[in-house]
Amino acid sequence: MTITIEGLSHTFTTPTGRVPALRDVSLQIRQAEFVAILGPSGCGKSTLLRLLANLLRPMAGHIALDGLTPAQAAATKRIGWMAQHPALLPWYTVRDNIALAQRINPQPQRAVPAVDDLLALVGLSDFASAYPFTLSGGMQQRAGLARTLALGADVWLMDEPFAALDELTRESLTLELLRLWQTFRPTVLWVTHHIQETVRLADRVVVMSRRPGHVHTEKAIGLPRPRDDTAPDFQPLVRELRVALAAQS
Amino acid sequence: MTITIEGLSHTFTTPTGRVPALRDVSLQIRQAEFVAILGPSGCGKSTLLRLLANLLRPMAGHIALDGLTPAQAAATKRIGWMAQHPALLPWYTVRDNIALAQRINPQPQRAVPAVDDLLALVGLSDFASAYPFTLSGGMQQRAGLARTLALGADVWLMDEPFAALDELTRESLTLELLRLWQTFRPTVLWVTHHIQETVRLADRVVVMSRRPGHVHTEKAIGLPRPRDDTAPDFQPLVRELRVALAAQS
Amino acid sequence: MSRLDSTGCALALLIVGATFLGWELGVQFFQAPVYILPAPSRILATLSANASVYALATLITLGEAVVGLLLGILGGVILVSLISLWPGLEQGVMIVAILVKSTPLVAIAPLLTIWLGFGVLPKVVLVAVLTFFPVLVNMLSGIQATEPALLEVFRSWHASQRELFRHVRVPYALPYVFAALKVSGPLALVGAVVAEWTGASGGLGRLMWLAYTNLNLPQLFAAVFILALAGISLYALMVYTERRIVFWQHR
Amino acid sequence: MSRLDSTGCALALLIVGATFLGWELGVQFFQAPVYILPAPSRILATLSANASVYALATLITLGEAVVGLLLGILGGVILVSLISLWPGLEQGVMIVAILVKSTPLVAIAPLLTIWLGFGVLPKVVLVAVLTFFPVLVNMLSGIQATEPALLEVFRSWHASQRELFRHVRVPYALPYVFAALKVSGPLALVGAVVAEWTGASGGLGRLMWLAYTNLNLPQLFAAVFILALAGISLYALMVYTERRIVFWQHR
Amino acid sequence: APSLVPTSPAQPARLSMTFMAGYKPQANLPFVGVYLAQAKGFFEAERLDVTVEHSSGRGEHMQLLTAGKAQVTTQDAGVLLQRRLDPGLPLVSIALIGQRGQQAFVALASSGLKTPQDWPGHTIGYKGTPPPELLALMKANGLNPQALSLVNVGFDPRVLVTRQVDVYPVYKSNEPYLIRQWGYDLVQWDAADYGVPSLGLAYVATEEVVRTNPELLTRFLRASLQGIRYAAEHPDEAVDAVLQYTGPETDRNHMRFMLEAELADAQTDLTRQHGLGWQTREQWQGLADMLVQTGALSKADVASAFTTRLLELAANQARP
Ligand SMILES: Nc1ncnc2c1ncn2[C@@H]1O[C@H](COP(=O)(O)OP(=O)(O)OP(=O)(O)O)[C@@H](O)[C@H]1O
Ligand SMILES: Nc1ncnc2c1ncn2[C@@H]1O[C@H](COP(=O)(O)OP(=O)(O)OP(=O)(O)O)[C@@H](O)[C@H]1O
Ligand SMILES: [Mg+2]
Ligand SMILES: [Mg+2]
Repeated sequence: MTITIEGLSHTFTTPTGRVPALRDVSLQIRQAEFVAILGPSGCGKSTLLRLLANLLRPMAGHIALDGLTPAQAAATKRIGWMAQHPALLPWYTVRDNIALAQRINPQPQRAVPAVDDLLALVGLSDFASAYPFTLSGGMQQRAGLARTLALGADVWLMDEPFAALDELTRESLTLELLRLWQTFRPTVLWVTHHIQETVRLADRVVVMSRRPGHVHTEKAIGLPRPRDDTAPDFQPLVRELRVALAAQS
Repeated sequence: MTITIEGLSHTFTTPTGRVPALRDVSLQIRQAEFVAILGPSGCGKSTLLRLLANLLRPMAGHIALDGLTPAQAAATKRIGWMAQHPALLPWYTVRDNIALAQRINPQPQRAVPAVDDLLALVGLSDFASAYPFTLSGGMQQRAGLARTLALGADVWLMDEPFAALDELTRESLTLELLRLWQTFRPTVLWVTHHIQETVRLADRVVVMSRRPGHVHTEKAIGLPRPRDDTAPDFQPLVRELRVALAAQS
Repeated sequence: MSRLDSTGCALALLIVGATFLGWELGVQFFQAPVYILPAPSRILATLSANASVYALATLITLGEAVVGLLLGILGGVILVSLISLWPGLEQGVMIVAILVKSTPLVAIAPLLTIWLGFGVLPKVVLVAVLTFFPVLVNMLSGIQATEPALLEVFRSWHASQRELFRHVRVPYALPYVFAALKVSGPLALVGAVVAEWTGASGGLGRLMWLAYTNLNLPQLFAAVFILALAGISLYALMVYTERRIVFWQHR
Repeated sequence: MSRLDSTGCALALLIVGATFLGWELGVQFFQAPVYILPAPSRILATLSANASVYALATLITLGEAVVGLLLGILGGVILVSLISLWPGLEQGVMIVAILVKSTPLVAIAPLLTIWLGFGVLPKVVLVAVLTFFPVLVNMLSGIQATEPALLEVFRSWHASQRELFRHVRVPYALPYVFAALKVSGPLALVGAVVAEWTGASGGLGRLMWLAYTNLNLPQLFAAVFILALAGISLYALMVYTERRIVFWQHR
Repeated sequence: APSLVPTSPAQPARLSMTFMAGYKPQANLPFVGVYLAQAKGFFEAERLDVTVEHSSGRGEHMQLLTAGKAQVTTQDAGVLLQRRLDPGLPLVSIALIGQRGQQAFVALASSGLKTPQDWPGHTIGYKGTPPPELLALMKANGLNPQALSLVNVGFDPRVLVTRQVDVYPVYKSNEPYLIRQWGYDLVQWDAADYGVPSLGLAYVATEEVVRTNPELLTRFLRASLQGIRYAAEHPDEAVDAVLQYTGPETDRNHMRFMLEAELADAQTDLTRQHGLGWQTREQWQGLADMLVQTGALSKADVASAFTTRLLELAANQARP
């Protein structure tokens, strides 16, 4: 799916006042493009994903997913959103949580990853029949990741999916995800705080400004895949992004 | 406070079976030492902190905090624990959440950081009277951090306190925290997945093995403070720890 | 969901209208005699013909119901506080509470009259006895359902049971308490009516009792309509208050 | 908290024992005549002397109460399902429910007798009418309290209201439903007794009516004791079932 | 509670008491007597302050009487005998207002039932327990209770007109009015007509008050009997007094019907001879024997169940 965002703004009204979260955000994302989003805490990254996933209604501006509004796109059941906090259903086991995603999002036309394969992918095969509240923080996050991947969606809206994971799990999952991405070719929006990760994964990195968030820098990552942290062009890109981000603080 | 952990083991009994989380963990932590803990997801880091904070009772082994059991130590109100998920009270504002920690943990003998200073420190001055559910993930985590710091405790048990923060917020908070640490001289146990951060902060890094977790490597970080990522000894230490961690995967 | 939106209101009117229309037509169609089931139109006519009598009676009953309800709530909250501060008390308190709850009002009413006289006091106490139980049970359930993550924070602070109760358990249980109040509100009215049923000198219960023993069903149902209206008002008040107090839930 | 631990049990025995002892001594001390307040010892003696009579009556009443309760629960759950699937219905349904709830049983009982005869059916229906309301209100509150984070996941999946109801709202509301059942359990017994009070050919309610009109208070209170015991058993059953079903809450 | 307030020697002390009517406010004759004594100042003339309360009729008036919360109440004579025996309430009838029983049995005229002989094969309703009068009536007519189907229907004459039962026990002064009002004709059987002894409502006090405070009861009886006599002469005014207690929304004609029915049963040769409320050993013994025969009572002991001493005092002493 291609995603077009134009002049998008959003302001929250809270019991204590109005909080502008996004201001005039415009982005063009190609079909099967992997876009990473960096930005200071509280700048509106999660809000942006929520708007795309039809969980919030934009207050100004325009969103089109393959020409559809978020509401229409949501109805096609081809949008996969992963929340920042893994919101697993405590009354279902890990396997059932993942299987439920597929049951509610049946994709008769397409192949979707099998539940057991996903459990293996996120390293939770041994915990398939465990209940979420017996998992560690990182394990819960991986279960949430597996649940989102199980949808076999055309758009992946991932909100800090690796935040609670150690470097090594993170790296191995990165590889697995890239494999899945190359198989299913979804369009990916990947919110993260890990600059290195963006360079490892993304076709393009969007750096957002402080709240109210808007697009500050876009940087295409031209490196060939598979990428290597030790490649000569890698660290300069990381440094460049860090500088761009630092301009926000 | 000095912390002595000897032969500590813990196994959870869940609806679906027994999960050994820690096996035979022994650690000696000096008064005012800053110890970082690294380890793969699900290896028992949070469980270790919970045992120290008297939230779980050890099934084998022995814990002493200045010679006290965790229960006795908890009664002295000198233990500060920060959970992996920020568990803020939704019915209180950010300021009230932080102030409540001080009210329930009055420290008549000692100076504790002022609530407004803490709000400024974590960058939430503008959100002092906001309710937790209107905060972004990272903002919630910072509020939780401020609440723990507000205790003015002698032991800081920090469970991935920066996981939801961007690199720059992380770095500036690192500096602030070190300042606080040098003022109040608490003993710190700092669970993180960020290897660089451990080298930036800790006197010693403990690398734990996979579940059931036990101490795999301990590495003293001899670098003088303030530390600099670009110092010649910095990256070799990071690499060394990464290798130690990789041995667990 | 409870928002007073316009479609909700329209639908509510529709449903209530349909209920009354069905009732009216049913009565006409089956030619139900008035001493078996009076038509709503007849009931409303009776109501308006005796408006001042009903107004006075309603005031008396409402007063008893509200005071009794407040007492009942207080009783329930005190019992839950006790249980929360000394959890060992739970089983004993619940057993005695169910014993009290199981005693039919007619069996205690004379005792209350002997102790408290013929005035409104025994009625108020009966209402309290009737309404404390939902508050007790629901608030206890809420208290016991408290999010473990919040409890952990307080335990790590070595907070007292009192602090835990005040800052965590009570706020967490509030939605449960409001559910109880929504049950107890209409219950309090019924309780006041039943209490007046036995020899009160005023109030809707007395009116209903007189009407029933004379099989004057329009008069009986006129009082029922008032009770229902009062019950709905009490319910709406609870819903409104909940929305303001438990603001963190209705984001 | 509800664990059946030994200190809890001991304390429970202590509290219940103290209640009965206070009662017994109070009766002795004030020389309360038996037709005003009988001593527990006297009540227990009556109970054991007429054990078989009470056993039979209890069976009848318990049967009506349990069947009525099940019907009431079903009714409450169906109404909540309707409201959950078509939220616009909420206000209308609640208004009609409160109208039904506000109608005193004595006013409906004869109608039910006329429609359903003298048997157990009208009693069962009365119990259902009495018990559906707490289930309706509590379950609705639970449904409306559902954790927003879980709702968001389902909305992002574009799940239907039915799926949302089944996989999220109902499990989330279960603790609320159990709170309602703990209220409705004893209520069902009281309802069955009230239904039998006039015009039944058996059951505890009839026994109690006969006892009361004969001012035979030991017999009346003997039935109250049975009711309380049955109520406590129902309550304990609910607590036990809740612990098994809502396992994720009692970690 | 009764209290003695000392006043000047010329005037007797003011007394106060509570009268608890044994049922809701309506035109039962013993109630009417009190209502009128209150309204017409007969109590005031006796220097008696009377608080009027009403019972739901479930029996709490007897409990409250024995607890001293009321000094006089009203009770059906048969029930009084039963309660004296079990659970042993110390009740004494101080004046028997209803000289005939209140109960009768009715069927719809359209049912074709003419005499109790026609009952077999039909359903007989009763309120709670089959009344002794019913059993006595059946016995008097040679009917076997086993051959009839008896159902407990509670208070609800509607079951008769909806034909759920064929015969239904009523209070003569009450339900027949309602049923006729709905447009049905009735056949009525009064147990007394078949030689079944029965008595109606009495003013009742406890043995203790009878013993310790005859002055109070005498004044009460004098005033309320005067109220009854006044009601007989001014029925319209009596109904007005009743409506003061029931509220104006009550059916006036219904109360009038009740009043007249009860007045009819209050006046007999006996009362014309000895005065209203008079009672004899024979009356009570006859009732007790009937109750024993029907199993409603285990033994008959009527000697202390009633007293005429207060009636005599009331008749003999001049009004102060
Ligand atoms: N439900 C809400 N109600 C009110 N304000 C909100 C809500 N959600 C977010 N906000 C506000 O909007 C702003 C952006 O929040 P958002 O969650 O999008 O940030 P973010 O970029 O995801 O931050 P983080 O990296 O910390 O997760 C914040 O200031 C936050 O306080
Ligand atoms: N309450 C619990 N009940 C049952 N099992 C538990 C519970 N808490 C933790 N565990 C298990 O104990 C093990 C260690 O969990 P812990 O939370 O300590 O891991 P962790 O090192 O903090 O991981 P992460 O980095 O993912 O947070 C895990 O396998 C987890 O499934
Ligand atoms: Mg976010
Ligand atoms: Mg952890």
